[in-house]
Amino acid sequence: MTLDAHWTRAFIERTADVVTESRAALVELDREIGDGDHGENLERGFSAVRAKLATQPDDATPGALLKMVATTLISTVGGASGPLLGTAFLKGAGALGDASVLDADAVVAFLSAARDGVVLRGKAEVGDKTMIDAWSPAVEAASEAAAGGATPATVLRAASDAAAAGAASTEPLVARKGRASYLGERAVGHRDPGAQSSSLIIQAAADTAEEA
Amino acid sequence: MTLDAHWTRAFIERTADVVTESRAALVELDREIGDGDHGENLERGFSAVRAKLATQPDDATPGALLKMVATTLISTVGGASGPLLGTAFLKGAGALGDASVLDADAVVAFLSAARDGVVLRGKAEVGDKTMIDAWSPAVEAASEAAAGGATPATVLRAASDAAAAGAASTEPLVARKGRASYLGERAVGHRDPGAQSSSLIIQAAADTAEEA
Amino acid sequence: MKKLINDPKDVVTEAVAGLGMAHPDLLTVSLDPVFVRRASAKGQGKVAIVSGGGSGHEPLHAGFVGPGMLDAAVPGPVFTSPTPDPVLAATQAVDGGAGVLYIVKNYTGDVLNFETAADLAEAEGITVATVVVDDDVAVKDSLYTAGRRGVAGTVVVEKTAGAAAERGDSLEQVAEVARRTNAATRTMGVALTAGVVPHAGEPSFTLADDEIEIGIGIHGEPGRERVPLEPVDRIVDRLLGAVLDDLGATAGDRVLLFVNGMGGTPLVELYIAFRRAAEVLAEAGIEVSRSLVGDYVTSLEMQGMSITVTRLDDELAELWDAPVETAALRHGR
Amino acid sequence: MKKLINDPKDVVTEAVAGLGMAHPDLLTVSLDPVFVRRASAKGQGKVAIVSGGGSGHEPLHAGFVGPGMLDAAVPGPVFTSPTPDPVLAATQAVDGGAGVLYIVKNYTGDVLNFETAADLAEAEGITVATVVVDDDVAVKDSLYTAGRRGVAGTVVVEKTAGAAAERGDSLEQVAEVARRTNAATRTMGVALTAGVVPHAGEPSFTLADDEIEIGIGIHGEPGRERVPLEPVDRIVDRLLGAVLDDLGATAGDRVLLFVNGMGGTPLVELYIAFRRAAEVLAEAGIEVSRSLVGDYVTSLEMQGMSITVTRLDDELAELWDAPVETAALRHGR
Ligand SMILES: Nc1ncnc2c1ncn2[C@@H]1O[C@H](COP(=O)(O)OP(=O)(O)O)[C@@H](O)[C@H]1O
Ligand SMILES: Nc1ncnc2c1ncn2[C@@H]1O[C@H](COP(=O)(O)OP(=O)(O)O)[C@@H](O)[C@H]1O
Ligand SMILES: [Mg+2]
Ligand SMILES: [Mg+2]
Ligand SMILES: [Mg+2]
Ligand SMILES: [Mg+2]
Repeated sequence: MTLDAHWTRAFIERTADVVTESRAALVELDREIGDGDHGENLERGFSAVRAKLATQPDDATPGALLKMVATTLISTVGGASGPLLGTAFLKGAGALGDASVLDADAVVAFLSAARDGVVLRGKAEVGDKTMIDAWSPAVEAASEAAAGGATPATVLRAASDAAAAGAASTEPLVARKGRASYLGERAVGHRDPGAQSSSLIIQAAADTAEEA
Repeated sequence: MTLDAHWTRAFIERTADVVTESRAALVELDREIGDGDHGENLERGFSAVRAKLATQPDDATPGALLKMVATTLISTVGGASGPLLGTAFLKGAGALGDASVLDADAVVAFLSAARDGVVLRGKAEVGDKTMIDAWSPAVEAASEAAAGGATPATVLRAASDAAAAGAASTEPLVARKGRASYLGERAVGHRDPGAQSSSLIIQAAADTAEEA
Repeated sequence: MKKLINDPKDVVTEAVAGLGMAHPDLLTVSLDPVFVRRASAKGQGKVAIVSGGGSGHEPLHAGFVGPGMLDAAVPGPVFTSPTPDPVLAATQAVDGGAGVLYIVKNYTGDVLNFETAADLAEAEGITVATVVVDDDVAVKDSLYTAGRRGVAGTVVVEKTAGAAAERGDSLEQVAEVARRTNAATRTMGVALTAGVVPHAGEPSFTLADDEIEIGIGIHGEPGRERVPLEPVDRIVDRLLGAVLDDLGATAGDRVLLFVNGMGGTPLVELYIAFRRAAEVLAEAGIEVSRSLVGDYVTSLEMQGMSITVTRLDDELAELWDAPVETAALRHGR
Repeated sequence: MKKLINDPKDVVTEAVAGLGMAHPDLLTVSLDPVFVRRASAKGQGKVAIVSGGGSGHEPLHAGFVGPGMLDAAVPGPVFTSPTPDPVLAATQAVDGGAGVLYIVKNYTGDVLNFETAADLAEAEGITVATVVVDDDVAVKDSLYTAGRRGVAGTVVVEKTAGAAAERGDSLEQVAEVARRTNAATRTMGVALTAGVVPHAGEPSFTLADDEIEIGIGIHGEPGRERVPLEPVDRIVDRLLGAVLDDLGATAGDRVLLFVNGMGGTPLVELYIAFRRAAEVLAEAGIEVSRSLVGDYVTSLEMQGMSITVTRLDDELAELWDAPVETAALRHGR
């Protein structure tokens, strides 16, 4: 599929579906090392996003649609993940400008700006056991794939695989940011819920891009 | 044993021992149809009685010793059973006057005055599922035995057996006085804790009288 | 049993000692015998009000000692009425020559022990009047029970009687205010879980995971029925329905609506219940002109609540509004 | 899960609606977006104070809205920071032209959302200052955590800052009082059981029957260690020891001692704990000159408590004593 506004809408809808399906699993991850609301928070946010999507003008660009996601998440999610994911989408959308179709470089620019936005707000580094552990490897894998001349869909798949591995890599870690940082050694053995949800979002982007 | 001051002291001590041994069982009975404190209440009272017994003058009469039990129970037990049992001992002691030895009629007078004291304060009738269901049959059995010429010890044994049967007879009843009255049908199948403890007290009197 | 206590035997004395340390400006405590009185000098010529009963219902009664409410409170052992001795000692400590009113919740033990204390006080030349509170509509008031129990409505009675005493009413007048408040007050409660009496170490009763007890008493005495857990709006409808029925409340009445927590239920739930109760009253044309929400008459860590409605006339409303300054209830300026 | 609620999704709005119905004289509530403000007209020229955070900690924060304390509170979903929108709406509703102080507990979500709200408010021409409360000594303040959490000490900060605003301090001065109070305040908590988040339906964590969590956070975040249940005197010694160490309190200091219930612990236990804490302070030559005991910063129905100590100077003591009239805290005449 061409990564145009049509793809953007499909990506947003699939993300909303995935978040709904994963609500309980994300709550459970957050219950183990946080406060048990992450799935609930994201579902609240993406339900609002789904509702707003229907009211977007037909000629909305990918950047405009993703900016709507950003502002909606910021106004509806709350918690730590609301401003962080919201900023990710806001900065990512900004990197797309008015483009009506995303090429491989645009995909990299989106992911990279999104990651930088999270770092700007949350000050976390790779290895702090946060959503950065999904976003950062995704950016690197995407850059590498794009540099190798991959299609936009392949770039997203590379990013998605790396994000999934990154989410898994949080399991053995001690957290140094967010609520899980209070657990010390006790966070070891549990996956970070924000890294997991970020990986699911990037995976939704890749899955949608591969559709006919 | 002659029912003199020596017997009275032994009876009081044995009662205190029995109450301590039965504390948990009485708490459990009261937990089922009351508020779970009856064993605790009586133990607090009879510990105080035990302590005071040691300080009674050597020449204290049975009546004086039992009056000490009465006032100590009134000042230390609390709850419903404190004033009720306290009044039982107070009126029972009053019926003994200055007697230094209790004959069969005195035993009947003690039990009868005690029972009347409980009725005076608590207004319960036989069948209301209260301690009256132990005291009343005890008084009747004692009167009958005394009328038949039994020894004081035999009179007490008759009273004790009747009190035990009376306590058991509360099991199928619905309560009409005290906390258990709030249970309605749900009190059925449970023994009244106050009837049980009154039966234990009368039994302690009989057991002591039968000792060498 | 998980509790923040030391030896179960010391629960009451240690808590009363802590109460005295926390509120030295308001309260003076006696530990032997156990009672709590106002820190201020006793009001010569003012009627004194003494209440008390088993512990485990905090802040009742000691949390209501202070200007505008009680003069003394006598906490017994957990769930056990105090004996007459500390009641008498408290009575002597606060009598200012104008007589003493006992406010007693209707339980056999409380009634009998306060009765004896009153006899002893009268023997010492102190005039005592007693008002028995019996606001719990869960219990049918009949020959076949010990009568209705005194529960959360006790706070309302202690408040209006306290205000009447403070404004200089005579013993007979203060008792009359207390009786009138009691007559205008009805309560019904619900339990989701049981409290654990420290010396018993086990829950006072057992409810299945999806079961609640409608009409619970504040010592865990059972109520009218056990029903499956349902939305709080339905529970409020049951409790308030019984309360309004029994009170005979009708459109145009002005009431105090009091949602009381049993100790283990979070405040957020009490406000959800209050919302529904206020809606039901509004629909019935009954005006909620005063309100109270919080844990005032508890049953250890029991989860649950009760709903109390007091029908107000101008005088009762004024007495409710009068200034009060106690550890657990403060208002008015 | 046994709770007095309807749909878990409606917990916050229904509770806020109930709060508004129970205290119409004190509070006005907005349900969309959700925030609570004083019923009285906004003070022109008075610094306004806004606080907020996830729900489930009642009476914090909405219970502290009223004369002498907060101008508005913004309750988020249970245990989840509110988004910037309701914070902005509350800010606009209470700004009286002298600027607005945000009092924010130190959690990533709260800090970020209030930060965004402040940006939006500044863009509308409203001057905002923010003070972050981080009194929880259970968390080592280091590069390797999100920093110390804001817990029960928040009440103290809201009270003194509220009094400073009421006496007419400038925004910078009110913020300075808040910062100074926070710097003088330390807290540590303990949990015996976990609360249950309504939409999660299961306890936030699990403790064995004989286990307690020392250093618990108010969302059930774990603390320093799990130890076997012990007498409350030992628990108080642990909590207070850590608090005094970190505060560097020494003989001759005057303090506010605040024993806070987590929601499911009966008041009687809090007073037992207060007693021990007061004794320990007395032995150390530290004067308990003010005190507070009760459920003020809770964690749903969690059983447990926290101990807070604030070192008082004359000004902080005076600000603590200043009149306050809110749903959950009232004093002064
Ligand atoms: N400083 C941070 N930087 C990046 N991500 C963070 C930071 N703090 C928290 N997070 C992410 O937020 C997730 C938690 O989100 P959520 O549960 O919705 O919010 P809250 O922690 O406020 O309850 C964590 O799993 C983590 O991935
Ligand atoms: N009106 C009454 N007359 C006689 N006995 C009564 C009456 N009310 C209660 N009792 C007795 O008191 C017992 C309960 O005593 P206890 O548990 O110590 O006091 P409380 O009910 O105050 O907790 C009951 O089992 C019953 O035998
Ligand atoms: Mg979370
Ligand atoms: Mg009992
Ligand atoms: Mg009792
Ligand atoms: Mg959260």
